[in-house]
Amino acid sequence: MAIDMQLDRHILRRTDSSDEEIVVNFGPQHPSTHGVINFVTQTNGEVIRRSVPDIGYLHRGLEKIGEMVPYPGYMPFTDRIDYLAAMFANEGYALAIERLLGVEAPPRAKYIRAIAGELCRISNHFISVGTMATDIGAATPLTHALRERETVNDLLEELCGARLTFNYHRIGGVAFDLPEGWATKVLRFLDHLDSYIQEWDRLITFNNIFVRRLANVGIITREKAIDYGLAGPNLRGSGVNWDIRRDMPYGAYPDFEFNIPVGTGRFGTLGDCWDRYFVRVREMVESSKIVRQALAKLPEGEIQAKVARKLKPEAGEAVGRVESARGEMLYYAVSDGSEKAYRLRVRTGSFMAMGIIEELSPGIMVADLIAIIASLDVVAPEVDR
Amino acid sequence: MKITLGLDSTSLTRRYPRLAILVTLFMAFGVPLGLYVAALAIFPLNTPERLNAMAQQWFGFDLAGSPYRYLIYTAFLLLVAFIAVNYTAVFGGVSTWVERRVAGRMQSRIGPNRTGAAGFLAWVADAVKMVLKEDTIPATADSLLFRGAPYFSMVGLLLPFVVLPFGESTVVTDMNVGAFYVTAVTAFVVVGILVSGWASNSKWALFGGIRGAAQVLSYEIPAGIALMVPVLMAGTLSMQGIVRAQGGWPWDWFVFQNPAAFVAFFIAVTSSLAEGNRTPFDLPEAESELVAGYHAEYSGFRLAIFLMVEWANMWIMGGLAVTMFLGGWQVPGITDEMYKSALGTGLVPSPIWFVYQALSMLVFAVKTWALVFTFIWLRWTLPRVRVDQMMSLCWKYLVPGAFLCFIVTLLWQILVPPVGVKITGIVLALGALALLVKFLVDTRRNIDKVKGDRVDLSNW
Amino acid sequence: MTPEDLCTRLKAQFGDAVGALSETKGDRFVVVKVEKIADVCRFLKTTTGLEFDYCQDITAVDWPARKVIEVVYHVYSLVHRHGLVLKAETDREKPTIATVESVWKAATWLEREIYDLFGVNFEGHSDLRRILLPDDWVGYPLRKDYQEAGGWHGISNERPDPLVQLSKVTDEKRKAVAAAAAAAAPVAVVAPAPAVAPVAPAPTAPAVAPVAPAGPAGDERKG
Amino acid sequence: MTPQDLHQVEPGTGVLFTNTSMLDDAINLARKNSIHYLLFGLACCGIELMQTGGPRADLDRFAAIFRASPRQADLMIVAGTLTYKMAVRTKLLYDQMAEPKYVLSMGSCANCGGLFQASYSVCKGVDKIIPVDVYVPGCPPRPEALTEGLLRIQDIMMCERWKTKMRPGRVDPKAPMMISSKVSRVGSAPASPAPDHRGKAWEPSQGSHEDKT
Repeated sequence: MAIDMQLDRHILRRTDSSDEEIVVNFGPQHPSTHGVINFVTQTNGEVIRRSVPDIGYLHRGLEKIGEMVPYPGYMPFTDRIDYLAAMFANEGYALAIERLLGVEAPPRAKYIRAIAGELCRISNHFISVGTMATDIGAATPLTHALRERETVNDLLEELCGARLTFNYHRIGGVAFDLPEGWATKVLRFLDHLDSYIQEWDRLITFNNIFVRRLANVGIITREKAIDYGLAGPNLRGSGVNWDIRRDMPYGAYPDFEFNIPVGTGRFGTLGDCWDRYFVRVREMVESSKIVRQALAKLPEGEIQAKVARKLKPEAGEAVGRVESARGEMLYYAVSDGSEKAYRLRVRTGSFMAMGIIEELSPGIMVADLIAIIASLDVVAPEVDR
Repeated sequence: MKITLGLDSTSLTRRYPRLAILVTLFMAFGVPLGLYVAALAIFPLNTPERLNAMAQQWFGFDLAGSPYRYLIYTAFLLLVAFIAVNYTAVFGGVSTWVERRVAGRMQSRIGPNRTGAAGFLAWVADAVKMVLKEDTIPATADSLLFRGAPYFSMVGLLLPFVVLPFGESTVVTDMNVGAFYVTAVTAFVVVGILVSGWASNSKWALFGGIRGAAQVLSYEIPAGIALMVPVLMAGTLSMQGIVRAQGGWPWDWFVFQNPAAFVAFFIAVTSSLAEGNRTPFDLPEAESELVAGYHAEYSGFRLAIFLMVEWANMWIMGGLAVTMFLGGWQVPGITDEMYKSALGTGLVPSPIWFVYQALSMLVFAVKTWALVFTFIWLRWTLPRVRVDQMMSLCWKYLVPGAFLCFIVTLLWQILVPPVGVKITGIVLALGALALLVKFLVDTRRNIDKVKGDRVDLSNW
Repeated sequence: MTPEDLCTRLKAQFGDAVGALSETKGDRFVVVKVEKIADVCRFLKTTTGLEFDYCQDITAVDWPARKVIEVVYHVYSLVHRHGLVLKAETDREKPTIATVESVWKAATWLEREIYDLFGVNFEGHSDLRRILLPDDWVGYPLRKDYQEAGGWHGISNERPDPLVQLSKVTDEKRKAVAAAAAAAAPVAVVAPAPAVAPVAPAPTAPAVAPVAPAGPAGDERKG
Repeated sequence: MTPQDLHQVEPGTGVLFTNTSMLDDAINLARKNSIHYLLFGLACCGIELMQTGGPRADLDRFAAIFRASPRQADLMIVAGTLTYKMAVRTKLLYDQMAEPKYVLSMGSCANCGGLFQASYSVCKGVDKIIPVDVYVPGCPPRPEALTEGLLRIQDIMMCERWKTKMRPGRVDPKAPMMISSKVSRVGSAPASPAPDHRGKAWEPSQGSHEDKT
């Protein structure tokens, strides 16, 4: 079993290499490459000459599987596309197939989708900001984030029976209705959350070392962010006020009032790592707002639209967009009239975010590369699929 | 399929319920206490005159005249070294357990609680396992240097124990250049780090080794200058002399006796954090950047040595700060005259003298443990600084600050009369106390700010 | 602008290189001649009033029946908040299309992925190599006629199906039980089973019965 | 002596009181109480691995902490889907670990390819690359299940022989040791409402491990 170690070739082929420079493989097994991603990095001492991401270590052929299984059977696989924010992956797929079928989820289902999605966003952002702190070197915030996340996991598990891979959405609705007394538990947690975010800020967000490590590091200008197709918090961290939930409304989001946090360059330049980090912290507060409103005016009624047992959409194609925790998640489904998708394409935010790292890498230090990776909040299966 | 072997630890404790408790208590208190008692018994006797006298009086043997006397002196020195080494190892292990429990509490986890009572034996298990683990040497490594590197660090850890005073007279030897000697020999640790980083022939290890060399060598300078401040105030380089120049009560400590010393204390502690590779200066082994830093390629016994050095260094860091700034072993209310009178003229000192000694050792240990706890606390709270920030902090702020403290202390010693020193001591001590109280109150208030049911999983 | 306006605008610029807006269900798209796609994209990006600055997605669809590979562009304008879906059909035998890397940087990785999974060759791409699969991978997986190589670098891709094994085990158990029952049957008709247990004619049969499941029971773990 | 015989040995008889056995048990107790596991999260299971090291199911209670360097790790927890591209690296990591080393395959993907058996790029089980000691089912397994798997690893460690370097606890990769069905039920994430853990002690699936803070 020959181990192919021609990784250096890719990077050295395109750079001038001198004797002082060494090529280091960040990963695939490295504490702070989130998941198995390899960064072939050419460094001159502590200063990075360039760093080329080498992905695909978790390429599971999910798009091919989408052509093998019938439409409803693909829902569990969408969980694995983004296991940290599986609700959005479910919802995006459901939306795409619903547009293909021409059905629409009943209002109660839409509200439940919003509630579950925003809770999932909270749990995802806890992991995101927690690992960010860990990569910067503070060990404690991650465990506190995990502690809070356990509560969200309990709530979501009570809702759909799984802690991580929910498989909760159905084409044309959701699987289960809210359990008894679930809403009060959620509200109790949200009360705790809103005050806990302040403690989180005291603990790490405004920590002097933390801010100095992140401010003015990995600056992504507005134009560059758009040009590279960044999405979600990475895009908003660069000052682009763009959120699918508001600008391409879907589900129940038109009924809610919420702000869209945008990077301001508060401690450094607009679009640096701290902006992206802080956007995520603020988004947790906004998500809790949305969940409160949704629980307040949750309509009665069905949670599942009438769809055939065997789904056979007529030939055509449709796009389902959701604002996932990592930005716009785009499902592109092509149907040929059979009960399996002819082609299923998933466009994820992490994949686009990985594309910009090589652009950001020259001239930064090794520790900054870690900060940039963490601030872009890439997740391996979303990159590789 | 459940494997039922009789000597599973759980079944052991089930059959002999008190066994784990007893073993734990023995390891937790018996071993350190035994070491302390041994030190208390051996250290004061360990002078040629006393040995000669004892040999003369008890055995009627003229040791001073015998040709083998140096062998005997050396044997006693080896005995002392044995005690010191064992104390180092035990402290290193116990501090790892303390660190894991404290970290667990801070992270609302539990920390080890299966291995012995309250998981205290975890460090023993770690030691045994690592000693018996395969000792891998990478094929491309420089074998000789790779094997030798841990021992440089070991030497750098052990040499300061020669002059570190554990108590009024429990010190191996009271060099008249003690402070200078300590700053000199602690640099041995970085030799081990650099050699291991280079010899591993691994890029991560190389990063770690170079970082460690740059960091430790840079921070030697502010640390050394800051340690000169108490030397100026005491007028001697001997550690015991510096401790004797201070008093038992806080306002008699050097740290409070002039503002410059107050600043110098923090400079010294910060620098020693950097020299000990503790967060926020743990760049040589930055887990999230360099996989394990300079000891990334080490396994088994050599890794155990590195880890022991890392944790036992906290005792050196804390003990040095305590000796230089926080009054060392000085017990409030016990003066040098009392020590001398209790010592008496007899061959074996009176029991009360031993009580005084034990008290002084206790005071020193308590102060040092307090500082060690602070180091642990910082490690699990603060993020890590970047390399350039670490360097700029050293050269732009700490070095000039240390020089400033040095000069201010000179002027202070010349200009300020003793009464002014006394007043300053009281004022600064009270100020420090007020700061501490304010900190605790704010902490309490911040904790209460979090509404809702905070899930504290540490007590599950 | 609506897709219709955009389509007419493109037609006015490029003539018959731009097809009509599709009438299919779901999202409607515009088919562009493959050699014109780069120009169309640059036009969409640079023309004031259009400013398609945001390349949301580039992907491909394989149509063996029509012997083409469609390259699909989802582009959007954050300035004017309008989007468009472009398609360009390349020959399936030797698919080749001009890169739009110079228009949107986002296209760099998206086109690499298409090259990796479909084998579409993007002319003028700065760094066209496999991105997800190993460099020495054979074939383009997302093509409809892709055949698995069966393992890679000596790692076989077969694995016994645990369900099949389990069913085998249960069958053997059932057989063993049936055998035991058959052995005990002639006695059982005479009298209730427990009473005649000592009188049972075939001592081997009960001895076999408990043993038979024991072996498979061991295998059961292997599944 | 086959592993099975050794497992049936009762306390106080046979091999336990040969001249080296007490020493063996002391060594094994030390090993099982200081398991440093390799930080090796591949996919979804990696998140549950994080959660298991986190506050609720705290692996540090068993004095098991993570190490980022394979040289310093005793246990490799293969958590997640193993692709062919990653398989060669996994083999390399396993070879870098120092003996005695153990492998815990976490989740269906690592056990057998799981949900992605049909995929063209997924290695059907990590035991095609390296020998596996304990398989933890589930997709992903709950922290309780992973904890149970760690306890099974400890059991394997408890029946080792220092003198002969014999590893009777390890069954050969062809016939891997499965953890008990009770745990596999826990592992496969039942669709039941989550118990309200607040205030109550979390009970692992074995009664003999109550928390002592």
